[in-house]
Amino acid sequence: ADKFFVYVSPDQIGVNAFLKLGQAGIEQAGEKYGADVETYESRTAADRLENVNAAVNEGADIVVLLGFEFNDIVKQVAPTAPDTQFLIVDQCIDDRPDNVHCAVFREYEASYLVGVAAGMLTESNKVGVVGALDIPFLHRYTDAYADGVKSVNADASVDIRWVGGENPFADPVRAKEQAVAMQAAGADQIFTATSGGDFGVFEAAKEKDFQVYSVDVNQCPNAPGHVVDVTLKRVDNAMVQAIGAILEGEKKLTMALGLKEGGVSTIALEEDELADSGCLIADHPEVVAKMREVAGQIEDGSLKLEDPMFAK
Amino acid sequence: MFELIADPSFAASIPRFVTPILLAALGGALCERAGVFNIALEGFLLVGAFAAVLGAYFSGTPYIGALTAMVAGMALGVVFAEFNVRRGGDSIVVSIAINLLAAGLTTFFLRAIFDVTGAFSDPAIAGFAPIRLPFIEDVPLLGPILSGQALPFYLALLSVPFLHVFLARHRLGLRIRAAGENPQALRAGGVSPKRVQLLALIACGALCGLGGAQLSIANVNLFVENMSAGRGWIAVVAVLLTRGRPWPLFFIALLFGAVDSLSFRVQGLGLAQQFTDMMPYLATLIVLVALSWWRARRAKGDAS
Amino acid sequence: MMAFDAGKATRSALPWLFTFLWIAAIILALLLFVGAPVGEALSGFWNGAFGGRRNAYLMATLSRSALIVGMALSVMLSFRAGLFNIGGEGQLVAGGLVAALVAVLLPGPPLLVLVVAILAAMLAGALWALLAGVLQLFMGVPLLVGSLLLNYPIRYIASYLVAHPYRDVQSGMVQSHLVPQETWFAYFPGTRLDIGILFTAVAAAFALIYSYWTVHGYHTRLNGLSPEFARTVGLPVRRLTLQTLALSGAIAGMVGAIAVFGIHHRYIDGMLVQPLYAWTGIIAVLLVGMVPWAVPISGFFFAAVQTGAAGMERAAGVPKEIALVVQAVIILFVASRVSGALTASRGDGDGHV
Amino acid sequence: MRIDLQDVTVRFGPVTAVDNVSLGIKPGEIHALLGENGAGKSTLMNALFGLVMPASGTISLDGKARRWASPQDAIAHGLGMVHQHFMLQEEMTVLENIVLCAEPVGRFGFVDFTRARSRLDEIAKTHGVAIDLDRRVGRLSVGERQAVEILKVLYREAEVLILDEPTAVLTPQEKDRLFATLKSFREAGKAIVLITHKLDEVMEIADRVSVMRAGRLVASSPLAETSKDEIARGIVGGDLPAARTRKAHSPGGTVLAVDNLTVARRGRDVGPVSFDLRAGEIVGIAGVSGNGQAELIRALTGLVPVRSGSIILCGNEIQNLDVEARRQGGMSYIPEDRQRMGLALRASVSENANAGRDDAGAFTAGPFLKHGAMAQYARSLIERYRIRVAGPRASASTMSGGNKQKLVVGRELSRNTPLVIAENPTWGVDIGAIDFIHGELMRMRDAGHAILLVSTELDEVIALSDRILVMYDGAIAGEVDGGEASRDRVGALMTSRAADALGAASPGAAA
Ligand SMILES: Nc1ncnc2c1ncn2[C@@H]1O[C@H](COP(=O)(O)OP(=O)(O)OP(=O)(O)O)[C@@H](O)[C@H]1O
Ligand SMILES: Nc1ncnc2c1ncn2[C@@H]1O[C@H](COP(=O)(O)OP(=O)(O)OP(=O)(O)O)[C@@H](O)[C@H]1O
Ligand SMILES: [Mg+2]
Ligand SMILES: [Mg+2]
Repeated sequence: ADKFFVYVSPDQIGVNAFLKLGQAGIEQAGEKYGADVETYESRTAADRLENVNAAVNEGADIVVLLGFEFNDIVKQVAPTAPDTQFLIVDQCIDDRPDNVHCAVFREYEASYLVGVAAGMLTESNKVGVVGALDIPFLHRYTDAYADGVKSVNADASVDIRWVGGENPFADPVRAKEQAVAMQAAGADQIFTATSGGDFGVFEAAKEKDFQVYSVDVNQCPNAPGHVVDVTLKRVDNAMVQAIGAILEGEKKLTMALGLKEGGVSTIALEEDELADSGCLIADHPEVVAKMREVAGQIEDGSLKLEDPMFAK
Repeated sequence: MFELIADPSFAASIPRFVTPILLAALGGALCERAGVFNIALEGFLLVGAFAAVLGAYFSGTPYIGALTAMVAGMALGVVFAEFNVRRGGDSIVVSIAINLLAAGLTTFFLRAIFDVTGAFSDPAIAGFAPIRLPFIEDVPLLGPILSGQALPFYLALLSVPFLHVFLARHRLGLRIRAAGENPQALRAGGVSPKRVQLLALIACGALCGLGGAQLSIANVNLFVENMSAGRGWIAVVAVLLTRGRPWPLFFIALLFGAVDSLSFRVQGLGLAQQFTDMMPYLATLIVLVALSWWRARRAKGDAS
Repeated sequence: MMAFDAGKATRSALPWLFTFLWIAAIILALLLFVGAPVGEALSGFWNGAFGGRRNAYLMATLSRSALIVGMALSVMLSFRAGLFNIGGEGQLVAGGLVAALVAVLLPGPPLLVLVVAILAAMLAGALWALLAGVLQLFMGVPLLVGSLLLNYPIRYIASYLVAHPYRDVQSGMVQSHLVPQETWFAYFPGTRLDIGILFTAVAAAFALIYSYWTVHGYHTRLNGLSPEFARTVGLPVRRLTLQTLALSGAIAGMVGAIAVFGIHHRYIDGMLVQPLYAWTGIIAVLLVGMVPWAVPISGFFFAAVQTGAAGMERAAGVPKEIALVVQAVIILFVASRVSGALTASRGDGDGHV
Repeated sequence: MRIDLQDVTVRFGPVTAVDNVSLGIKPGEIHALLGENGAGKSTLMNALFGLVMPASGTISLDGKARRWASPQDAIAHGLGMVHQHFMLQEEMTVLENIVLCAEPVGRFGFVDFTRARSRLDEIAKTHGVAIDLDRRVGRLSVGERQAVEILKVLYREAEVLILDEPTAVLTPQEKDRLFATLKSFREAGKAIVLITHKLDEVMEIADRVSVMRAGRLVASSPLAETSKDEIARGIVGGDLPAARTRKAHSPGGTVLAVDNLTVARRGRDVGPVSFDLRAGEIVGIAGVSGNGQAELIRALTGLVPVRSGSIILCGNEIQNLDVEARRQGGMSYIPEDRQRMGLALRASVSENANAGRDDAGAFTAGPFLKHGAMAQYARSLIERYRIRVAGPRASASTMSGGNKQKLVVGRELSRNTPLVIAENPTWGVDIGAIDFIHGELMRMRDAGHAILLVSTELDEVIALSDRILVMYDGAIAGEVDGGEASRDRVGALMTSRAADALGAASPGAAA
């Protein structure tokens, strides 16, 4: 092939559904536009820089970078490599050169929606959310979820906890313990955004019999009968679209993808997926209806959500 | 705060935190007493966790899973012995290499055998069922701790007095202590200290393997890359702190487990996660300072 | 320095050959097992460590070794003095954090800010190391344990500071604001290698001169070889211990500053911990049995193994898991060879009088 | 059992430690093996015991050639060895030490300690060696440790006993007990090899004498056919220096004044101790080890803090100063443990020689070292004290014990301080070196230095001291003039506690 795309991940891909979607995206794009593709996995901040440099060095036409972790690096490297196009997914930078493009998601819109579901479904009026690590990005999930809950059930209390520890993104044991602790404190709807820890939360749900929500891809089959809904993030679609635009010569491309653009979603909103998804939400048509109503408000702008990532 | 501690799920969670740390630390203690500075407990635990899932998945019973984990740990012990004891590589370097090796091999075989990356979860993985102890489970406070736990926890509990007696009275225990203290003298007595150290490492592997099994087929039923997540290092600290004595080790592991379990429950009180994560280490330092202050006072009292 | 005599060299060459063959055989077996193209993997390794357009990968290796060698030097100074300070990581973090915060918060002419920030980083590293020393000398906490444990609080303190009070909110990450652009280390012309490595080179020169030719180095070495002897002949053991730890910590702190001003230009949570610079430094030192002149070489070797493994992953699709295994195997075999060889040669006087 | 060593050669790299030695050891005989430091005695016996592999030669037991793969083989064939440096586990109890490697096991490999105890009771009865089995070895005196080593050998029912310098650290009483035990072994038909540097002991107990020099066997004959002089000539390879004449005791001003000094110790504090030491005299401190001498010396040198009392050195109070300040104030110290305190074994000779020097200016330039000057100084010590070593760059660990000792003595005496504290300065050193070190101490005394000599060796104290202080149970039990005349009094003052070490058999003590 005469084109060469490189996808640089910000962290180990592992079970991180989001990063795996990136991999799927680059492969789809490669197929669609006839390019060789490669994935460079980073494990540390230093790796990210070395990998971006390596991608340029190996002659990539388009370098796709997933995550705001790459902002500084792109600012440094892009001006020195005018022949290479850089696509940052998940974040945009100001004052960028022509060869830097971005596609961002509004995950908080979907998280807000699952919050709505949790707020309606809770019987104990106590819900919880576990995040991997207390970082701004994950507040897009935790805080938006909490806001969603409150919007339909002002009395409900939301317990926000973090996995933390030595290995926050892949510690099912600690994630499970957090979920168990929240359940013991009365929570019956728990949202998990813990990457590798999700499995631990599912385990807890099976043992203690509570309901969970998760992120990125349909995880309902992982704990049948316990997963209510999942926020979806269409990274692959976004990537293919954006790369197409870049190949057409677009400069400084900016794509912002929320519910409206189909960049994020939840199973409840997906008419064709819902029935076979294995998600519990399919059994609650009234909740689905409410979620679709709120989604509509968000899409037409009548309900404005703030990005929790910049809230603090 | 009081509610947190009185919460029965908190008490019940302590053994789940304690068991892997305790088992790994007991293994490390054997090495320590045999004069092998083994700080690769993290790698041993990880290999155990992976092998346990492997065995439990293919056999359909957690017992084979635990056995596989122990055998895998023992094999890793042999590798450690080959490079540290026989070839004389520095123990810290060998430990670090073993940790790398464990991370590499588990992820590699995860991909090679189960064709997944990151994590492997499958209903076919047979986990340990909780063992309920009649009568004991009704005891307030202690009941939820002692009853309803998985097999490795009870084995870990039994290991503590057993190892204590073993080191004090068993032929191999005696030799292990001698290998750690004055290997030259052991050699002059006609016993090869290197062989004793090899045996200690193998036993350490078995204990750590079981600890790994607790992580992957008792606490949860799945394997995630790097799922030991620093517990081996805590075990190393426990070993160093107690110089490998089983009973003190037990209490330190208990303390670490409880603080660890408590620390992220405290998040519920609104403390920043960075500070709750710091708690186990600060608690250790405080215990250390208190311990040596107490020792110094006692020595002074002794002398006068 | 070590005298290389020919007879000795040939005698010690043979076991090295065997070591090499062992490593080669295991790597080959692993590559064949995953069906990776062996030739491409090897050339990818070499290219990834030393090649690239305009030697770009060699520069990456050098950039990495600036930090690894720096940490190795820091560790070497403690270890040779018999001080098992494995708290390099904490001292590194303390240095990096303070360097970034000083540069962000202190107004003034950039060069002055830079100098103050580096000195402050060294001071921070030294103080964090001294804390471990004080815990040992006055509170009876063994240095090995104390220094290891102190790695964690500073890591979380740093994480907290850049997550809350000093966070660059707009960036969306847990990180401090950028340090002023005028304080960034310059690149060597035509490369993406910053001048941080010059600092490491100066530290290496200092450490070698210190170890071989200074009174203080001589005294700390005696203390390292036999603390009882040092006490008996009246060396000020406590003072030596604290001074050595401070020195060691200062170098680690400086390495933190190099990472800030040379590479990341801010403090990013985890940026000094995850790449295991401190641990790699420790292995690099132990691998060569703490012989000073060999430490920089050993540090460079590990940087090359790491960048080379990345190159192998890129070139031959060898999964990164294999790269980890390969690294482990190399360390295992080389460690048992080198430390033996060099410690034995210590028998005839460590190569210097 | 009869042992024959035929043409045994042992090499360590280029060094031939034992060169073609043939030797016969008969049952019912005490065979003394002598020779200067580094002559190859220990190595020869280590070869016999399976600890080192001979390059060539054969070992036969009762005419049958044997090869040992490890000491275990030798032990299984009835050999037992008490090593020059004790092979004990300090953290373990006496009983554990004795059974280690020869454990009587019951079910599942657990050690049957009861069986071991009753065996040891019997041994105590037949050979008169007994000791409290439950004490930790780390707390035992040197003599008691010796007893443990001997019990280890007896417990393994050895027919052949090799003792490498067993008397170097014993008090006369302990030595007498040991010899009584050895005689009972001889009676029982065991073969005994005794390595020693003390000719008097050889004359007292040996049946046959062999002398090694530079790895070769230079003489071997029944004791009756040789004489003390002849043996001594064999050891040094020439005539002995003439006996020294001792100048009259004419002490000058007070150098060291110790007043009511007490030092902390586990159990009971040491002290209060008071004494004076004047210029131009040697004051000996005698006593069974463990009676507070070690604590006293450590307090004087600043290695441990004093609890109360004062130490005045050359008119200055020093009890609160650190080691460095005390040394600069005029004190030198020859520690008894040359391996750990006297030398940094893995450092070079030059590094060892220059440590703790006061004239820093002579080998430093600012913060830098002058390696040339350091080597020069080391060479001068090597020459003046006739130290046999490859050179200043050689590692200190490559020297034999005697030479290590000479280096320590040389380094300390060259400082020329008013006060010299010498602790067992001739421990394990051959007769040539002993003579030399004694000569140096006398020379210092005659030059007007004050010397505090602490020795467990009564002969040494009596031969050198102008006055003798005897320590017992942490205090000074009495002061006696030097010279042969007072031997009995000194002995009497230091005895009362010696009974613990190698005690007469009492079954109760062994149980
Ligand atoms: N392990 C070793 N490596 C190298 N050389 C050795 C070793 N053991 C002994 N030697 C050398 O062999 C020679 C004989 O040593 P050996 O210990 O047998 O002497 P010795 O007669 O017992 O002396 P001493 O009276 O001091 O105990 C010495 O020159 C010594 O340096
Ligand atoms: N690595 C080495 N290289 C050369 N010679 C060595 C080495 N290690 C030990 N030796 C020699 O081995 C001999 C035996 O040592 P050992 O520990 O028996 O005590 P020693 O030094 O002979 O003591 P002493 O003089 O008190 O009897 C010594 O002479 C020492 O010089
Ligand atoms: Mg000897
Ligand atoms: Mg000797």
